[in-house]
Amino acid sequence: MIYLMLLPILFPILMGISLLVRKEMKNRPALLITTGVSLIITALLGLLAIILARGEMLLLFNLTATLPIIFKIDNMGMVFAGMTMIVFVCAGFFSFEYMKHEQKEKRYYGYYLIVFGILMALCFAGNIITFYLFFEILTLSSMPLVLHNGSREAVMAGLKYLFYSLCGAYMALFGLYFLNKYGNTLSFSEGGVINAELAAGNIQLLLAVAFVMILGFSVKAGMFPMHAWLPAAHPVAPAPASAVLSAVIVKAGVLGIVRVVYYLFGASFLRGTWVQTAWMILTLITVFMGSMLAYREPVLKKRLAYSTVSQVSYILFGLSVMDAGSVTGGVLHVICHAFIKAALFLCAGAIIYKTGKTRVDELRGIGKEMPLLLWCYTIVSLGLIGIPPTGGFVSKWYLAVGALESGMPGFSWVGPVVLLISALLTAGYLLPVTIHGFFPGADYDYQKLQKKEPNSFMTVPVLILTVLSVLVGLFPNVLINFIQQFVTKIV
Amino acid sequence: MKEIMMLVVILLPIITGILVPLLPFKQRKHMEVFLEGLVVLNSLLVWWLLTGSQEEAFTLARFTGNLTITFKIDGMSMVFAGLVSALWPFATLYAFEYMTKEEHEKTFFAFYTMTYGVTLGIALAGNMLTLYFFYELLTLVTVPLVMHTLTREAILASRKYLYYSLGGAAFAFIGLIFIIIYGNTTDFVLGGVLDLNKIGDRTNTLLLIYVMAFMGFGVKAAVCPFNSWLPDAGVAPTPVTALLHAVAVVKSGAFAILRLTYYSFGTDFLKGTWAQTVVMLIAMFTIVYGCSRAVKETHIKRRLAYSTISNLSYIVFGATLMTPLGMMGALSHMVFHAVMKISSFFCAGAIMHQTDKHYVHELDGLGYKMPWVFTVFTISAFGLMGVPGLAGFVSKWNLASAAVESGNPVAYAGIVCLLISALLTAIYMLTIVVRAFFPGKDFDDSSIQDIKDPSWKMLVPLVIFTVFIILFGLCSGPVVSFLKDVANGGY
Amino acid sequence: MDFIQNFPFFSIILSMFSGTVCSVLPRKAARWVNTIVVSVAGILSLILLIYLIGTGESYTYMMGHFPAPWGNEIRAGILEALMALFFCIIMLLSMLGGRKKLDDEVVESKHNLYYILVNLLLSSLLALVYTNDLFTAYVFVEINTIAACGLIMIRQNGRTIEAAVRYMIMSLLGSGMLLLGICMLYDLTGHLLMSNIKESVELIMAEGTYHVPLLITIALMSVGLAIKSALFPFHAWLPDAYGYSIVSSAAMLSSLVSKGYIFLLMKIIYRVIGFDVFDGSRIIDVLFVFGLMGMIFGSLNAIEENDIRRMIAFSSVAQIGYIYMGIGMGTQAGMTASVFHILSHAATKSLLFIAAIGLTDVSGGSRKFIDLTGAAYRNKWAGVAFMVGSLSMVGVPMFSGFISKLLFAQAAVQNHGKMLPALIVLAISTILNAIYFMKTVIRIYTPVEESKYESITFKNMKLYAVTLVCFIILNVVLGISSQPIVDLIEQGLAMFA
Amino acid sequence: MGTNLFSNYGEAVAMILFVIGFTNLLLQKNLIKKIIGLNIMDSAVYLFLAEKGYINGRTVPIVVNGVQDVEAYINPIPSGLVLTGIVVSVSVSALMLSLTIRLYRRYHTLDLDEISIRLKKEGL
Repeated sequence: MIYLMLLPILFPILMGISLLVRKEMKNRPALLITTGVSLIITALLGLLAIILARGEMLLLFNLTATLPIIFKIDNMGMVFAGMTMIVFVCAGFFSFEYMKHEQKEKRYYGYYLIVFGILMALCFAGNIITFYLFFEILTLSSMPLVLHNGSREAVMAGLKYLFYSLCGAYMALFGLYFLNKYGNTLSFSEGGVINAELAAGNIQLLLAVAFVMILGFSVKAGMFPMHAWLPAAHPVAPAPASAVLSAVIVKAGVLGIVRVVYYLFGASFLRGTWVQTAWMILTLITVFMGSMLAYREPVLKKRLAYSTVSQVSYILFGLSVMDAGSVTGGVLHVICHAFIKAALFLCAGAIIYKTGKTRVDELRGIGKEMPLLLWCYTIVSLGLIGIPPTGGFVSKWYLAVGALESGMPGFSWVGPVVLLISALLTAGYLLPVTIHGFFPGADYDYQKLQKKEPNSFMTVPVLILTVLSVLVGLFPNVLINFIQQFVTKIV
Repeated sequence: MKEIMMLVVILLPIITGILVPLLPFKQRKHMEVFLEGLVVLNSLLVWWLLTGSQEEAFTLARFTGNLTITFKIDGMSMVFAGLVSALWPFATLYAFEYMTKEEHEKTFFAFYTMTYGVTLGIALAGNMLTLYFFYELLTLVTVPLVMHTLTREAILASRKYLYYSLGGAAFAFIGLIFIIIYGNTTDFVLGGVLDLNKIGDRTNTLLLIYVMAFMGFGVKAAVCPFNSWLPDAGVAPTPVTALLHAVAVVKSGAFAILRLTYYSFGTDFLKGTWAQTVVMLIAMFTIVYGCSRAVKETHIKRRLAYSTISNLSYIVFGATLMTPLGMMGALSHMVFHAVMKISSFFCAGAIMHQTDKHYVHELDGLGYKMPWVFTVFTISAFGLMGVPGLAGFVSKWNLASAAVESGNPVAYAGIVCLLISALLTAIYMLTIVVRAFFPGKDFDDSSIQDIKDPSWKMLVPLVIFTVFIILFGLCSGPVVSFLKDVANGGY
Repeated sequence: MDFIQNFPFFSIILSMFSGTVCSVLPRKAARWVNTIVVSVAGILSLILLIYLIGTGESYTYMMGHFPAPWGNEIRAGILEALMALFFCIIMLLSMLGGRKKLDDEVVESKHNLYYILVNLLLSSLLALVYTNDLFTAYVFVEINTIAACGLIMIRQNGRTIEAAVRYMIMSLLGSGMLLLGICMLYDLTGHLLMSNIKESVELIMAEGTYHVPLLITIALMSVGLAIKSALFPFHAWLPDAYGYSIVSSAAMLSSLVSKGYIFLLMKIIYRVIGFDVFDGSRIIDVLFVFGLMGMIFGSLNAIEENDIRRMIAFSSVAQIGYIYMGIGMGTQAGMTASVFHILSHAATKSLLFIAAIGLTDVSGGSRKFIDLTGAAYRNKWAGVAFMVGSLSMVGVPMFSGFISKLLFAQAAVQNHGKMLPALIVLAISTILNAIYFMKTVIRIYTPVEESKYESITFKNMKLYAVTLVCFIILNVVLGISSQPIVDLIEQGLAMFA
Repeated sequence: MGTNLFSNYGEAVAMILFVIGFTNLLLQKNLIKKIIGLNIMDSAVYLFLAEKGYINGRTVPIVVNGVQDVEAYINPIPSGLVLTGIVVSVSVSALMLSLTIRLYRRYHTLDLDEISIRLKKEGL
C-alpha cells in the first residue's frame, strides 16, 4: 500500500525513458495514445496514492549513512500534486494538436512525461534531500522542453534557464549543508527542525543561510533579482511546455520555499528577522516590476511570462508575511495562478498555432476568428486581475487581508497597495487583447474573416482550466477550509 | 610471506614493462593477452593483499641513518592501492583499442605498465622517504608517456612536466628533511610524528616548511600556481591522460599531501595555524580558477584537464580541513572523482579516436551517432556537477559537511567555492552535452554520417565505470563508512 | 711500527718515479706502467684503509730521521686513506674511459708526456692528502698546478693553451696567497708541522693576542685555496679548461684536482687552525655565501650553455658551491656532507664527462645540443650512463647525489642561522639542475627519423662501456649503501680533530 | 701602530710588493707583464720570509770554524723555505713563459683578451 506513492513517480518516468530510447516511431497515433494513456494513468495513480497512502512515510534507501531518501504525502504536497496533475493532463492533450507543427515529437513527449513524474516526486518528497535530488533532476529534464525547437535562441534560453536554476539549486544546497549540522533532522516537520541549543550563538549564521536558501529556491520562482531567465525561457518553449513551465514548474520553487521556511526553519524562527523583511521587499519589487515589464512587452507569450514573474511573487509575498491568512491566500493563489496561467499560455499557443501571430498588436479581431478561445482568455484574465467571482479574487483578498492583519510596521499597508497597483497593471496588459480582439474597430474588414476555431484537442483543455479557475472562485470554502486547517499548524 | 607480496606487486608490473619491448611477440594480440593477463593478475594480488589480515611493515633497503625503504599497508594505502588496481586493468583494455592508431606502442605499454608498479609503490609506501622515492620515480617513468607522440609540443610539455615535478619534489624534500630531524620517526602515523620538544620555539619555521612541502607535493596535485603542466600534458595519448593525469599521478600528489598533513606533520600541530589558512586559501583559489579556465577552454581534453585541476583541489581542500571528516571527504572525492573523471576522459578519447574531433564546437549532433559514449559522458558530467544520486554528490556532501563541522570561517567560504565550481562545472560539461544532443534546428548530419560507437574494448570500461558512478551515488554507505574508519585511524 | 704504515710514502714515491720512468719507455709500456701504478696505489691505500679501520687511530710517519718539529711528516688517518683510494679509483676509470680519445686527439709523441703528467698529478694528489707539513703541501700544490696545466694543454689548440694560461694565472694568484698565508702562520707560530702549529694557535687564542694577523692568515689561505678550486666567482677559467681539454683530463681536473685543494683546505681547517677558531672567524660566512652564489649562478650559466661539455663544466661550478656551502655551515654534519659530496661529485662528474664524450662521438664530434638529438640511441651505453649521471646530479634517490643532498639538508637544519637560505638555495639549485640535465636527457632520447650519423656498437667500445658500467655501479653503491662510507667519513673527521 | 710599522719596515715593504705583484698578475693584459707581476709577488713573499728569519747580530748557520753555540746562528728553516720557493717559482715562470711563447706563435699578440676574442671567432 505504502509503495503506491512510488507509482505516480516511477511510471511516467519509465514511460518517458522508454519513449526516448525507442527509435523514431512512424505512426503518430500510436505515440499519442501511449502518451495520453500514460498521462491519464499517472494522474489516476497520483489520485490513488493521495487517497490511500496519504500521511504515510516511505523510506526508500539511504544515499549515504545520513542521507535517507524519504517520500511522504502531506497536505501541502497534496495541494501541489493535485494542481500539477490537472495542469499536466490538460496541457498534454493540448499538445497533441499543437505539436503537429514541431519536429521530434517523441523526444518532447518523453521529457514531458519524465518532468511529470519528477514533479510528482517533488510534491511527495518527505525530506529536503529527496526534494533537492528531484529539484535538480527537474531542472535537467525540463531543459529539453525549453530548447525543444532547437533554434539558436531556444538553445541559448535553455542554457540560461539551466544555469540560473542550477545556481539557485546550489544556493539551496549551501544551506542544506548547514541544516545538516544545526537541524535535528532533514525531513520536513511542521514548525521547523532547528536544534535550539546547537543554533544558540549561530543565529545570524543560520539567518543568512535561510536567506540564501530562500533566494536559491526563488530562482525557480522567478523572484527578483534572479528572474532574468524566466522571460527568456518560457516563451521560446512550445506553448504547452511553456504553460507547464509557467504554471507548475515555477511552483516547484514556491514549494521549495514553503518547505524551507515553514517545514525546516519554521516561521517562528524567521518571523520578525531581517530575513523576512528583505525577502518581503524583494517580493514586492518583483510584483511591481513584473507587471511593469509585462505592460511594456509587445510579444504575447513574453508578456505572459512577465506576468508569471509578478504573479508568483504574489504567492511569495503571501508566504513572506507569515500570517495564517496571507499564507492561505498564497497557497490558494498557487492553484488559481496555475490554472489561469496555463489557460492563458494555451490560448496564446492556439493563436500562434492557427494564425502564427505572436505580437499583441497583430491580434485585432482575433475574437471574431476564434471567439470561444478568446472568451476563455477573457475570463481567466479577469481572474488574474482579481475581479470577483473568479479564483484570483479570493486568493488576492486573503493575501491583502493577511498582510493587513499581520500588523507589520509599514508593510501591512505597503504590501496591499503594491498588489493593488499591480492588479491595475495586470488589467492593463491582459485586457487589450480582449478589447482589440472583440472590437477590432471600424476599419476591420469582415470579408476576410474566416472561423479559425481550433479543434477540441485544443479547446477542451482550455475550457476545463477556465471552468476550474472560475469554480475555485465560486465555491472557495472547500479549498480554503482545507488549506487553512493545515496552514494554521505551520504558521 | 605477505610482506614479500608487497614487493612483488610493485615489481611485477615494472618487470613486465621492461619485458614488453624485449619479448618477441608474434602478433599484437599476444602482447595484449600477455599484458592484460599480468595486469589483472597483479590487481588480484593487490586486492588479496588489501583484504588480507593486517601485515607488519616490510623494510627493503636502508639509506643513511635510520632512513629506510619501507612498505606498509594502512587505511590510506588500501584506499589508493585499491583504487589504482581497480582502474588499471580497464584502462589497459581501453588502451589496446586506442593505441591502434598510435606508433611504437611497445615503448608506450612498457612505461604504462611500469607506472602501475610505481604508483602502487607510492600507495604502499610506509614512510616519507619511500613515498618521496617513488614520487620521483613516478615522474621519470611517466615522462616518456607524455612525450610519446614526439611532436614539438609533446616534448615541450614533457619538459615542463619534468621541471615542475622535480622542482616540486625539491621543495617536498625540504619537508622530508624536517620530518627526519624533528620527527620521532619518518613512518606514517596518523596524527603526526613531530616531536614537540625538539621543535621548541621554532613552530613558525616548521609551519613555513609545511607550506613549502605542501606546495612541493601540490605541484603534482596541480594546485595554483603550479598547474600549467597538467593541461599541456594532455598531448599524451588519452589512456595516459585519463588514468595518469586524472588518477594515478595527480592523485598521488594529493595522496602525498594527505600523508604529509595527517601522517607526518599531524593535524593537531597544524590546525588553526596561519599555515592551514594559507593552504586552504590556495586550495579554494585553485578550485575556482580551474573551473573558470575550463569554461574558457575549447579543446575537450584540455577542458577536462582544467576540470581535473579544480577537482583535485576539492581533495586538497578536504585535506586542509585537518579533521577526520575532512580527510574522509578528501578520500571519498579521491575515489569518486577518479571514477567519474576517468570515464569522461575515456569518452573524450573515444570521440577523438572515432572522429578525430578535438574541439567542443565540432561535437554538434554526435550524441545520436555515438549514443553509448555520450550517454556515459552525460552521466559522468552530471556526476561531476554533483547531481544527487550520482557519486559526485556524495563526495561533495562529505566535503561540505566536513567544512561545516570544522566551524572554520574560511572553510565556510570554501563551501561557497565548491558550489561556484559546481555551477561552472555544469557550464563546461553541459555545453558539450547540449551540443551533442541538441545540434540545433538546421543541422545536417551528412558530415558525420558514418560515425559510430567504438568497439567493445572501449565500451566495456566506459559502461562499468558508469555503473560504478551510479552505484556509489545511490548506496555509498559501505564505502563511506569504510573511509570514515580509515580517517579515524581504523585499519 | 707496522710495515703497512709505509704505504702512503710508497704510493707517493712510486707514482713519482714511475712518472720519470714513463718518459723513456715506449708508448704502450708507458700506458701499462701508468695503469698499473694507479691501481697499485689504489690497492695500497685500500690496504691502509682496512689497516686503519682495524687500529682505529691515525698515525704520523716521520720522513727521514728528524723528529718533529724539525723533520717532515706524513700523517695517515681513515679519511686520508679513503680519499687516496677514491682518487685512485676515479683516476684509473677516467684514464681507461678516455684512452680512446687520447689516441685520437693527441699526437703520438705527446703520449708519454701525458702519462708522466698523470703520474705526477697522482703523486702530488697523494702528497696533498697525506702530508702533515704545510710547506710541503704548498710545494705539492704547485706541482699539482703544473701537472694539471699540462693535462689541459696536452691537446694542442688555441683554446686549450688559452685555457691553460688562464688556469695558470688564477691558480698562481691562489697559491701566492696560500704561500703568504703559510709564511705568516709560520711567522706567528714558528712551526710548519700541522700538529705543532695547532698547539701554538690554541696558545695564541688562549692568550688572546695576534687576532688580526691570524684572521688575515686564515683569510689568505682559505681564499687562496678557494680560488684554486674554482669557487664562484673565481671560476672564469674553468669552463674552457674542462670544456676543451681531452676527456680524461677534464674528468680528472673536475673530480680530482679541485677536490684535492678542497681537501687540503679541510685539513687546514681541522688540523692547523682548529675547527672552532675557523668557525669563529668571519671567513666561514664568506665561504658559505660564495658557495650559495656558486650553486645558483653556476647552474644558470649551465642553462644558458649550448655546448654539452661546457654545460657539465658549469655544473661542476655549482657542485663546488655545494661543497663550500657545506664547509661554510660550520658544523661537523656540514663538513661530513661536504666530504661525501666530494666523493659523490667526483664519481658523478667524471661519469658525465666520459658519457658526454661518447655521445658527441656518435654525433659527428659536435657538442651542440641540436646535433646530439637521439645520440642515446646511437650509443646506448653512453646514453644510459649520462642519464644515470644526470639523475644523480638532480638528486633522485638511489643515486649518490641524493645522499649528499640529504646530508647537506640535514646539516643545514642544525645550523639555525643558515638553515633557510641553505635549504631554499638547495631546492632552487635542484630545480635548475633538473632543468639543464633533464633537458639534455630528453634531447638525447628524442629519436630522429633518419640520423646522418652511424651508431656505435658494443664491440668497438668494450673498454669504454666497461668503464661506464663501473662508474654507474660506483654511483649506485654510493647511493644505496652510503651508511658505512658516511660512518668512515665521520670517524676520519674525528681523527682530524 | 706607526712606530711598529717603521720598526718592521721590511715586512711592510714585502706586503706592498706583494700587493703590487698580485694586482699586476690579476689586472695586466699583457702576458709578460703578468709573469713579471707573478715574480714580484713571489719575491715579495721570500723577502718577507727572509726578513722574519733574520735575527740581528747572528750569522748564517754555516759551520766554518768549529760549531759555536746555538745562539750564534739564525734559524735555517726560513732560508731553506726561500730556496725551495725560488725553485718552485722559477719552474712556474718557465712554464708560463713557454705557454706565452706558444700563444704568441699562434696569435702574434700577448693580449689575453684579444686572444680569447680571436678564439671566439675561430668558434672552436
